[in-house]
Amino acid sequence: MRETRWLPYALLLPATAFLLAFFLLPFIEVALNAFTPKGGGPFSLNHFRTMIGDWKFGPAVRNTFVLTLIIVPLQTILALALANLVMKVQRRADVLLYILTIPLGISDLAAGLIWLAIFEQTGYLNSILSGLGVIPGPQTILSYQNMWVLFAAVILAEVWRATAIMLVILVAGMGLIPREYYEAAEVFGASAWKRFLRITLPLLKPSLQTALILRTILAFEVFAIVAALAGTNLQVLMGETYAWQFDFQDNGVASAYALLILAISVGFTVLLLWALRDRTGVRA
Amino acid sequence: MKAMSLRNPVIRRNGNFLIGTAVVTACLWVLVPLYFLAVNALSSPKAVIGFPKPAVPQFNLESVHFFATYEGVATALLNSVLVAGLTMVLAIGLGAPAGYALARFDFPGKSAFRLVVLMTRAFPLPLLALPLTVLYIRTGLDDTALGLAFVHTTLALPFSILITASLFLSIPVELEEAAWTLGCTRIGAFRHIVLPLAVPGIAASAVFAFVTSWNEVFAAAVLTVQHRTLTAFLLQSLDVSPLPLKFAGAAALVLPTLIFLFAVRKYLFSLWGIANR
Amino acid sequence: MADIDIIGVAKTFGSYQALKTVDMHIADQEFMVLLGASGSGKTTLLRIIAGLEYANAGEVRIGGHRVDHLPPRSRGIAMVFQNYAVFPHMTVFENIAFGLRMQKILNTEVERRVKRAAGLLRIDQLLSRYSNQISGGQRQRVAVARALAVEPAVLLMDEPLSNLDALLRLEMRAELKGVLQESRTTTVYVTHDQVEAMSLADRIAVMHEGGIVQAASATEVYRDPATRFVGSFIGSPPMNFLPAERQAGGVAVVGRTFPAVAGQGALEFGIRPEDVVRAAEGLRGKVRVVEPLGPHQLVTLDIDGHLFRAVIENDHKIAPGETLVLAPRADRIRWFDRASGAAIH
Amino acid sequence: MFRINKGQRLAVLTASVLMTTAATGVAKADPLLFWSTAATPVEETKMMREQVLAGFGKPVQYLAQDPGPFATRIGAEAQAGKGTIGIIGGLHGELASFSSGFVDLSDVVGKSGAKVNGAYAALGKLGTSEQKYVPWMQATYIMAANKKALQYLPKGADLNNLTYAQLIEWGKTMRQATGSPKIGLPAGPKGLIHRFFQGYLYPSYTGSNVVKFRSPEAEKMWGDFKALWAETDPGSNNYGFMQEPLMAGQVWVAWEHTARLKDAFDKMPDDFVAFPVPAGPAGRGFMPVVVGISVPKTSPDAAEAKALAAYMLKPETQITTLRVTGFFPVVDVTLPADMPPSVRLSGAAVAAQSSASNAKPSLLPVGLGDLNGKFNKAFSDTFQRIVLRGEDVKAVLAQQGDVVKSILDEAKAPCWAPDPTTQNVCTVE
Repeated sequence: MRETRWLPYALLLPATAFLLAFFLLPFIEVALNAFTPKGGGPFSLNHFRTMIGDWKFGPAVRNTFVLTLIIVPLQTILALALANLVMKVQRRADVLLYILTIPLGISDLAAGLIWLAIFEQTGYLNSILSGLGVIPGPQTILSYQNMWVLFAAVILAEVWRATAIMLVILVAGMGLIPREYYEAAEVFGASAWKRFLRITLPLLKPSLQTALILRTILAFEVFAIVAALAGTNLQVLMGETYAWQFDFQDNGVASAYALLILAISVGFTVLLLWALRDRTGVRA
Repeated sequence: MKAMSLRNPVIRRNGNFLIGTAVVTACLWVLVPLYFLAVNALSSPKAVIGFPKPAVPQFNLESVHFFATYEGVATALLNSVLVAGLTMVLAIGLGAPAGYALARFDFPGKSAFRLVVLMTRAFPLPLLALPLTVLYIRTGLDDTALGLAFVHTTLALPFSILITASLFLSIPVELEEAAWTLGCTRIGAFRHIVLPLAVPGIAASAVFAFVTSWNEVFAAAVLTVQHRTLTAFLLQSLDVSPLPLKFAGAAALVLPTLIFLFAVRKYLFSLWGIANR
Repeated sequence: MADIDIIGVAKTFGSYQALKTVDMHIADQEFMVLLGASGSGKTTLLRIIAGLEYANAGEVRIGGHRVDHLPPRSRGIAMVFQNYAVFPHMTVFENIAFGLRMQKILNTEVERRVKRAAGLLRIDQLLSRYSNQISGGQRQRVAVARALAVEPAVLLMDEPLSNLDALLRLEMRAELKGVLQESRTTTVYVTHDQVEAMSLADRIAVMHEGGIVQAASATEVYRDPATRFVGSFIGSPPMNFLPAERQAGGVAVVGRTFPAVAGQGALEFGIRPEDVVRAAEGLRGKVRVVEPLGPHQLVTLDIDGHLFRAVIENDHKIAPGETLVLAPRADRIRWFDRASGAAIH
Repeated sequence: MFRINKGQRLAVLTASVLMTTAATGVAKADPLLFWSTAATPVEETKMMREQVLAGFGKPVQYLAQDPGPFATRIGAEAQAGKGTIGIIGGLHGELASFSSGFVDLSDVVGKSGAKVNGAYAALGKLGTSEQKYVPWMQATYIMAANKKALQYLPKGADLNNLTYAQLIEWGKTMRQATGSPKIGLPAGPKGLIHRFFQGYLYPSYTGSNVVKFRSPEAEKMWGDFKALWAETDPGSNNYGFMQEPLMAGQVWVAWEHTARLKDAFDKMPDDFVAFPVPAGPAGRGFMPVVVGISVPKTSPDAAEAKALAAYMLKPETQITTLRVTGFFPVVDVTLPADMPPSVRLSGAAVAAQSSASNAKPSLLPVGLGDLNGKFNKAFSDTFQRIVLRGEDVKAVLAQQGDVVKSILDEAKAPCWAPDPTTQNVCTVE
C-alpha cells in the first residue's frame, strides 16, 4: 500500500525514541567520562592508559576472549543439536521445549549459586564421586592451581545457563523453513546429516546470525558466573569494569573498560555479519 | 519406552532409541542442577553445609520458613510482579511494532536498526545506572515501578523486537493481503488477522520480557528504594548470606519463573510459528 | 460496468524493472488471462490492479474511476491467492463471511450469501471446519467462494490452480470456468500454464520481460502470434522457425522459395508443427526422433541444420534416419522480422 | 475468534490494572530510609530491623546494599541535589568518597550522651573540621580454629601468643596429617584480605603500613607469606566469609572479621576457639574496622536522621547491635552476661589481642577519600602478583610501591599509625 514508505519508520519510532532516551543519553554521558580526566578538563586518553597499564588488563582481555571463543561455538553446536532434536520430537514437544528453555528464566547470579553448589569442595560433584568411591573425601576443585578446571567449570555453567536463548532463536528459524524442502531432499535420497548440512544450515543463516551475535555480545559481558565459580582467580573484562567502578571508585577507567567491551562486541558483530552474510540474496 | 512415554516426549518413529536417549540426556542436563538446588533449599542448614550432600531433600523447611517470615517479602513480590508486568507491556508495546516493521518491510536503514538494537546489549548496564538515577531523581521517575520498568524495557526490548519480527515473518503476508482485498484497512487486517494469529507467540515473548525484568538486580537495587523488587530485596544480599539461605533464596527466585514459563509452554511452539506446519 | 483500464503503468523494484510501460483495456465481464513465464511481470501487474503494489507511473481505472491512489479495499475487487490465504484461525464459514462482515452486512444476508457461494463451490458441508481440517482442493474452493461472496466488480486470481495436483487441477479448471461464467464478473487471471489460459480465457495477454506482447483471443494468439516470442511460447510443441532470405521475386527458406513478403530486413519463417503435410515438394529434412502421441506422431527433423518438429497423422510408420519432405500450409505460414521478432502481415 | 478475543481482553485488562496500580502508587507515611552496607546478610538485616531499629519508635526502613548500588545511589542523589535516603551506614572507606555530601554531625555525639571512642570520632571527620560520620560500630579481625586443629599445634606454641612462623608450622603439620591445607583466608571477591596485609602483616613485620612498603623487612614478609599460602586452602580465592568453610570443616584455622565468624561461633560454639592474631618480628599488628553513620545533605528529614544516629549510639542500642551483627560497640558499655557465644569468644580474643604486650594497632587509611579503593587494590595486586603469579618479590614491590606513592601524592595524605604521624604527605621509602 502507499504508506509503505513512511510506515516502517513510524513503527520503529516508539522503540527508537525509547532507546534514545533510556539508553543513548546515559550512554553518551558515560562515554564522555571515559575521555574526560578526573575532575574535568580537556579530552584525554589517560583513563585508557590507566586501563591498559594495569597488570590485570592483559589477563582480563585474554580470559574473556578464551571464554567467549570456547563458549559461543560450543553453545552454537549444542543449540543446533537441541533444536534439531526438538523438531524431530512429535508428541509433547512443548514439554521438551519448556524444559530446555528453563535456564532462560534463571539469572546469572542464581545460576552461579546453582553451579557453585555442584563444584564447591563439599558440593555435589565431590559428594557423588566420594559416594562412588572414586575419591576418599572432599577435594578442592575450584582452585587457582588448576586453571583449566576453573575454565571448564565456568564454561560448563555458562553453556548450561545461556544455550537456551540460542535454542529458541534457532527453533524459531527452523520453524520458518518450509517442510517441502526436506521432503524434496529426502526424495533425492539425502541422508539426515546431508539434509541438515545442505538445507537446514544455509536456510537457517539469518537466525544463526542473530543468535550468534546476541550470544557473542552477552558472552563478552560474562561476569557473575565467573565471580561465583572462579572468585578472583579469573579476571574478565566485565569484572574489571565493576571493580573500577565500585571498588576503586574510578568511573573514568570503568567507562573506558565499558567502551572497550562495546568496541569488541561491535567488531565481532561486524565480523559475524561478514562471515555469515547472505551470498544468495534469496532471503531478506 | 511405554513408561517413559507418559512423561517424556514421544518420538515420531517408534523405537528410535537414539532420539529417546538424546531427549532424556538433554532434559537431565537441564534438570539435574535444578534438582540439586531444590534439595539444598529443602534441606536443613546443617545438611547444606555438611558433606556428603544429601541426594534427596529432607523437606526441612527452616530456610524456606525464614523467607516466608521475612518482613517485606510480600510487598517486594508484588513490586516485582508489577515492574515485570509493566516491562512486559512496554517491551511488547514498543517492540511488536518495530518487529512488524522489520518483518514486513524492506526499507533503507533496516539492517542498521537491527544492529543498533543489538548493540544496546553490548554495554554494561551498571555504568548507565548513575546517569539514569540522576535523571530519574530530577524527573520524579525515581523509586516508581514505571521508572524501573523503563530501564528493564531497554534490556528486554532487543529480544522482543527480534522475537516478534520472527513471529510476524512466520505469518504469511498473503493472509494480510487477502484481508485488505476483502475490505480491511491495514489496521483492520492487523487486528482481525495478524494479531489473533500472533497472540500466543506474543504472550510467550512477553514472558521473556517478564523474566528479564524479574531477574535484573542492579538497576532494581539503585532505582528503587521503598518499592523494592524481590530480586533487589533478596538476591543482592544473597551472596553474602549463609549458604543455606543462599540456596533457599535462589530457589525462591527461580520458582516463579519456572511456573510462569510452564504456564505458557503450550505457546512456546506457536511463538515460533511451528504450530501450523 | 467494471471494465479495467491500464494506462502507461510501469513498476521498478530498486534497479529491476518489473513492468515496462503497460497499456491494456479489459472489458466488463471479460475473462482476461495474464500468461507468461515467471519473472514476466504478470503477477506484478495483477497486484497493481489489486492495489497491493503501487505503480511508479501510469493510471489504473476500474469502471471508469481512477483507483491507483486507493487502497485495495476501496477498489471493488476480490482476489484469490496462489496459496489460497485461507485464514487459519477462522472456520470456513467465517472465512467466506469475512469480506461481508467488513462491509457490515446484516447477519441474515451474510448467511444467505455464504451459503450461496459455498453451494456454488460445493463446500456447504465444510462450513464449520478450520483450514487445517480440509484438503488443498477444498481450501482452494474456500478461497474462491470467499472472493465471490463479496460480489466484487473485478475478480483477481493469482495462479489459483498451481498448487493442486494435475488431476484436481483439471477438475477445478472446468468447475471454475462454470462458476465464473455464471457470476459474470470481470476477471483477471494470472497463470503460467497456457492450456489453462486457453481453456479459460476470453482473451489472453501474453507477457514477456515486463510488457504485454499480445492481448487477444486464444485462437488469435495461437494462430497469429504477434511476435516470434509468442509463437515460441504458446503451443506444445511450439512453432517452428527457420531463417529466411529476401530474394528477387520471393523469400528463400532452406532452398525453397516462397512468395515475397512486405517490408525490408532479415526475416524468419514460422509454421506450427501441425500445419505441415507430407508432400513431394517442400522442406526436406532427416528424421531424428519419432514420438507416437496416439492419434498423431511427433517427428523431430533436422532441416538444414535446424531443429524442426512436425505433427503427422499416424497412417505411415516413420523411422529415424528417413528423409521426409514436408509442405507447409500456405495460409498458416507466418513471417517475422528477424531483428525485432515482430510478425509481418 | 472467541478464544482470541478472550485472550486479548485479558491482556488489556492486566495491562490497565498494572498501569493504574503503578500510577497511583499509594502514598503512605514515609519511613526514614536507612541505606547501609553493614548487616547485609539477610539474617542480619532481618534482626537489624526487628530488634535494633524497632526500638527507635518511629518507622525506619533498613535497606542493606551491595557496595555497587550503595555508592551509585548516593552519588546520584548528591548529583541530583535531591534524595530519598535519610541516613547512611557504611564502612569508613565507603563513606570517605562522599564526604562533601554529608551534614555535620558534631552535635549528635554530644546529644547521645554516650562516651564515644575518641580515635574513631576523629577518624569520622575525614580530614575536615566537621563530623562527616559518627562512628557506629567496630570490629576487628581475629583468628578462629576448629578444636580438631589444636592437636597439631607446634610444640611449645601458645595459642594466645602465636607467631606467624608458628602458624606456618602449624599449617604444615595439619596439611601433612590430613592431606589437604587447612588454613583459610578470605581472598575471594567479597573477601577482605587486603586488610590482612595493611593492618596485620605489614605492621607485624615492618612496624609500618606505607613507609616501609618495599623495605627488606617487607621482602622477608612476603617470603613468609608465600610459605603460609602454601599451607592455605586453594579454595581461599573464592571465600568471602570464612564462617562457611569453617563450619563445613573445609578449613580449620582462619583469619577473619569478627562479624564474619559470628555464625560459626553461634551455631557451633563447642567446635571452635577464637584467639589473637599471630605476631611478627615487629609486633602483633591488628586493625579495627569502623562502620559509621552519615546523614546526606539531601536527606528528606535531617533532624530525624540525627535523632536516629543518636539513638544508634545509645549503649543499649549498641549492645543489641552487637548481639545481632557481631559488631562491637564504639561507646563505653557494660556487656550483660547473656550475650551470644560469638560475643564471648570473639570478645575474649579481641581483648587479648589489643592488650598484648607487643600489640601494634593500625588505623584505617586516613585522608584517602575516594582513593581508598585503589589503595586496597595496590595491596591485593601485590599479593596476587607475588603469590599467585609467582612474580619476583623485589620487582613487584618496587612497582607497587610507586603505585602506593602516587595514590598518597594524589590524596596529599599524611601518614597514619603505625607509621609516624606527620604533617607532610606520606611517602613510600
